[in-house]
Amino acid sequence: MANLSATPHGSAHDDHEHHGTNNVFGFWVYLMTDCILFGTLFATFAVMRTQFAGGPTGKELFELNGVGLETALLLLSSITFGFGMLSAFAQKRGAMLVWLAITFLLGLGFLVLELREFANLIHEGAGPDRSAFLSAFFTLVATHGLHVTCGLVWIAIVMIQSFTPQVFTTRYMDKLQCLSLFWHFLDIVWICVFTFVYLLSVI
Amino acid sequence: MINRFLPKLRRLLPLTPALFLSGCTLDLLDPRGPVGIQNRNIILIELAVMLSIVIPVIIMTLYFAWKYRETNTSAEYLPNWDHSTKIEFFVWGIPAVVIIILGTIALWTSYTLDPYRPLHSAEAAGRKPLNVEVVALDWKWLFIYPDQGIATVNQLAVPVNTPINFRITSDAVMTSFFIPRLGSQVYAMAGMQTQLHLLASAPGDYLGEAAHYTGRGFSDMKFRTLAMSDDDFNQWVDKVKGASDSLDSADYPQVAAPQEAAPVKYFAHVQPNLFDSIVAKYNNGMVIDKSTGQVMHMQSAMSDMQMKE
Amino acid sequence: MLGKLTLSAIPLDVPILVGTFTGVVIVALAVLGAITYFGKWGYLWREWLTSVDHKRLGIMYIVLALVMLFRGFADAVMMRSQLALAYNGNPGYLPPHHYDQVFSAHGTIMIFFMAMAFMTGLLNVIVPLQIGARDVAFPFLNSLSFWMTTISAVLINVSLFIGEFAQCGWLVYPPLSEQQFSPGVGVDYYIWAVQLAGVGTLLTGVNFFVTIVKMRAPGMDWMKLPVFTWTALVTVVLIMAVFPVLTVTLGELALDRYLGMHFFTNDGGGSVQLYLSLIWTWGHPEVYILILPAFGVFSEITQTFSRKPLFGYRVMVYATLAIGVLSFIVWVHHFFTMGAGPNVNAFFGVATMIIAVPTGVKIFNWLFTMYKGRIQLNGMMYWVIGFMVVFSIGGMTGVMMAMPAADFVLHNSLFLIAHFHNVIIGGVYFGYVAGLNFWWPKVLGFKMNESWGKRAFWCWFIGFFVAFVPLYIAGFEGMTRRMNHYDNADWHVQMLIASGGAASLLWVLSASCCRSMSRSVIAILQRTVTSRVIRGMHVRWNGRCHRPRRLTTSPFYRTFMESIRSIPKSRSVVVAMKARR
Amino acid sequence: MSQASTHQHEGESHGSFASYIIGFVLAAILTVAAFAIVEMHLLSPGMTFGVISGLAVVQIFVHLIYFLHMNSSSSQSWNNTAFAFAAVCVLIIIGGTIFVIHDVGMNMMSR
Repeated sequence: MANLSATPHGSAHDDHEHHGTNNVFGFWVYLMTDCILFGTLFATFAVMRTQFAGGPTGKELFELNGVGLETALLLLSSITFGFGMLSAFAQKRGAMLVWLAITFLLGLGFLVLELREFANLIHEGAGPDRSAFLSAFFTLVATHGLHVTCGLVWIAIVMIQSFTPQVFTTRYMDKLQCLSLFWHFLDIVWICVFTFVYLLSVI
Repeated sequence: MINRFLPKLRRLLPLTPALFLSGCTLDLLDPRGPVGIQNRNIILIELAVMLSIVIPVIIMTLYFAWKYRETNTSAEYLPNWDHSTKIEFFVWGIPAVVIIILGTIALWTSYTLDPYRPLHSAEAAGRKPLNVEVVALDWKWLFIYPDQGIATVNQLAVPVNTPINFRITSDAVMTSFFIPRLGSQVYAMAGMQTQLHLLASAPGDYLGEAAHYTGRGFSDMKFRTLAMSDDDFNQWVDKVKGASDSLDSADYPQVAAPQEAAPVKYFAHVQPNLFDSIVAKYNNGMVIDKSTGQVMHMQSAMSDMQMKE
Repeated sequence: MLGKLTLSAIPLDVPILVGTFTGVVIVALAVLGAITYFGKWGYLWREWLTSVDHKRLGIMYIVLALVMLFRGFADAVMMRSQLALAYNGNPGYLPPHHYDQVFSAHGTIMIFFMAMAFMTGLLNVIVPLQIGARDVAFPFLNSLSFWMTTISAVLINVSLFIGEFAQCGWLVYPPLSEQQFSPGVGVDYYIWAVQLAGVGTLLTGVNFFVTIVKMRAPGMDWMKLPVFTWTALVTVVLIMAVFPVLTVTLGELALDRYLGMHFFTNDGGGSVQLYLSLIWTWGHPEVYILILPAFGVFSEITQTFSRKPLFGYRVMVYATLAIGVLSFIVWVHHFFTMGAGPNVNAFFGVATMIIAVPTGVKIFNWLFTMYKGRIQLNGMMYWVIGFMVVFSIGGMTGVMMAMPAADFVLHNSLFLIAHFHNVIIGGVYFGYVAGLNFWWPKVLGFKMNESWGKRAFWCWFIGFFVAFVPLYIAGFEGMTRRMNHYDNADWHVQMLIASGGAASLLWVLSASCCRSMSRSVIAILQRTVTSRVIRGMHVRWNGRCHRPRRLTTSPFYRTFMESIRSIPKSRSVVVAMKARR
Repeated sequence: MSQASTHQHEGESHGSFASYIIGFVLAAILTVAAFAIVEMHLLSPGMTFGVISGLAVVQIFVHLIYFLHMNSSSSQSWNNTAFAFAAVCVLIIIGGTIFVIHDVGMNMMSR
């Protein structure tokens, strides 16, 4: 998204138009619309959460241990990303790369766990086409997973770009800040996912 | 000439919007049942209240535009005047008062005219309600009379002055069950049971429609509503009972198959609980009983029907 | 799942479509030939198609909107003529398969590609100029939004010639739009087109929100913001709030169709009600997204040509905000008859009625802006006055339908159709056309033809009543919408009047439209308009407005220094306005 | 260019090592608490729902403050406004949808 919003006019007269801040603010506003998108998915799930159509219920399907592990990975990745940001602000490229790499691996681990969970469910015959409940579950969780995937790609791009002369320019830092917002935002969405999807289903 | 038309015009005065089309029947403004009459009254009250504010606004618009036109230099011109607390007060106050009046009516009538609400006054008059189960199909209507044990396609007969309790579902797409001259409509949806309570106060042959678009055969998805006296109704029931066809879960898939402009059809006998089976089909074989609120299993009937499909 | 189209999907057996296709090809060849002949390809590519300038994008949006208006209008004329013919056994000339596509396409095109595109075009041209910004916050994103909208529009029009369009109405209600009942490609075309356009609009919303919040010229406080920009702000906020809902809803429908999920299916626990609820959570604010900028245009025009400041500017702003907030909690009035209980219906019914209060306040404010003014009764004021008359009636019927007990008989009838055309033509369309007229000199450097403008107004004004009052009456006669044929003599009378009126008067409009377009083209050619020439010409309406920069034309790529220079002037205007009060 | 970045972001807080650690610890406690309550069946279902929802809301704010560095400074006011707006929208959408669909479901005696 940061790539899209970069203005082709360059930053010749940024002083008055605050392009730098606008990028971060614009991305924040975009995230808010994303937040509403997730809200709608949660609304769908809330309506569908008892529509099992004779199929398996959440209580039968969900394993909280796996979910707990996913949560731990994502939460850890949040602070490792935060440390990466601190290194970036201190303009320490090496430290930043290390933290970003750790974040990337944690995110990847999360994704692998999630895909494994999906594969197991589908294998057990509890795929998204089994019941409305499972449709809503898969769509909501997979949308979050898709966002995480985008985040991983973005982290990779930022890491590669750090080897170019662009590193630590205003635009680069803007991009990093947007990514930071994005990554932490995903964590917030995950709080709602594990609370209202997993925990609530097994009560 | 004028004399000949005047009485006619006067009679149609309540129908102001249609004044210039005095030849037509406005079904909604000329209802044949207490529900429709209440619908109509609400519409007319609303129209009157709203016109009392809309007409002055339109007149003021045209008058101001004319009075303060550029060429009329004798009119007062206040180039900087853009605020007046007094006017602001009325500007908020008048719409607010109108909306308070109409909002109160809306609140009240949402409850009194709730389609789920039985017509107690008619029942109190000693008329036992008639139960009719309605199934919207592609593209026809199936009416089941559970108490009489009969069913029809695309024809609904009801005795006058008897409250009719409809239970409505669909075994195809979503649509809306609507008899304009009797009043309110309500949606028909697969797996759902909606309810509607109507009453015909005069005998007649009224149009019944699918008010919500259903696809290819939509325009012909309509039925006649025959409101008749008790005797006529009993005769009609006997006539249906004399028909050669009957309807059970084995025949049902044929009846439910998509068909455009379906002709009227009578079924002398209908399998009990067919309606519940149709609802249960989409609810994992379960249906909630209307009177007790308990969940009933319709497993066997359902599996029968699904096999046939 | 993508392999549904084969060669047989091209409807060679439908003469109407083959004729249309031939016509489109001829026009396209003529346009392409003309571009080649005049050697404008490079110019077109560099200066327009790849442009990120908000004024150029705005113009392209409006051109797209006008082309789509033509398409949607052709659909409308086909529907009216079909209904005039298809009476008492006569099948008319459009079989249901074709007719159902026509009305679905009409609604989709008019809302997403006519009204939305027109609105975004006006926002693009005007908002940055009104707030003294050089461009929008993210110009490239702006261009991306435009091309997403355009590609969607092309997609919908391609469906005319390859495959088919949805036959489920403009909001493709399930379960009719599910795989089970609509296995064809029509609904897929709809989903892809609307999804793309929706995301484009969402990005536009983010873009303009940031622009208005962060890029106002120094000194332009919120209460000095021009009214049009205020309405634009509320509109983009609503866009951001509800377009994600549209994305999710259509996405879920797509998942149902492609992956066999059960969101809105009959079986598997799906819930049609959820689709209705979600789509209208988007759909109702959507109509306010369309109407609010039109309200802004009316405010600007009324104050300019009444030669008075807008009456109750603050109140106008608060009313706009109130409409924005309230529009978010009224969506159930689109399905009172779904079978919800009286609690739900009463709540949403009353909430709907309350919206009429701020809307009524706005009408009164325009009224008192004219009061004791010196009104220049030109074409634009005609649109305003016509709007106030038509919209009052539309508002009245709207309040009537907001009452659940009345909606139980009016819902899904032609009364409903008449009502929303009443507000959309009388409000949205009148507003946008008036706005185009008003800002035309700003864009192109010369005024539109006045007498043709008035003629166009009278055609639309009278044509509207002739075409839609019969529909109100047909609604009272119990005629439902989307019928293909019927056998009721009373309805036939209304259908004849409506189609006669619509066809004759609205076609006069197209003539006048063509006429004024051709005049514009002539004018452009005569003046050999280049940006330098435009820059030299300054057209002013004699207005007193809340606008920092007056209506001078604005050159493309206005340099940054010029923007700076205009700011002190703009501030002095505002200060002078305050002093005079 | 390095000056540019410091100049650009002055007035916005980036947090510190300590603030991230505090945030992490708080978030971890809240998460573990939620899981524990559910896994150990400490409360009745209704109570559990209320408590874990409360924990989730608290944790969201922990994340916002310690990870996203939301604060009440004037430079952030628009970010906060946007967030509040989105939150209200989400509440209306979820609340409204549940209200309508639940009512309809009850009324239609379905499922």
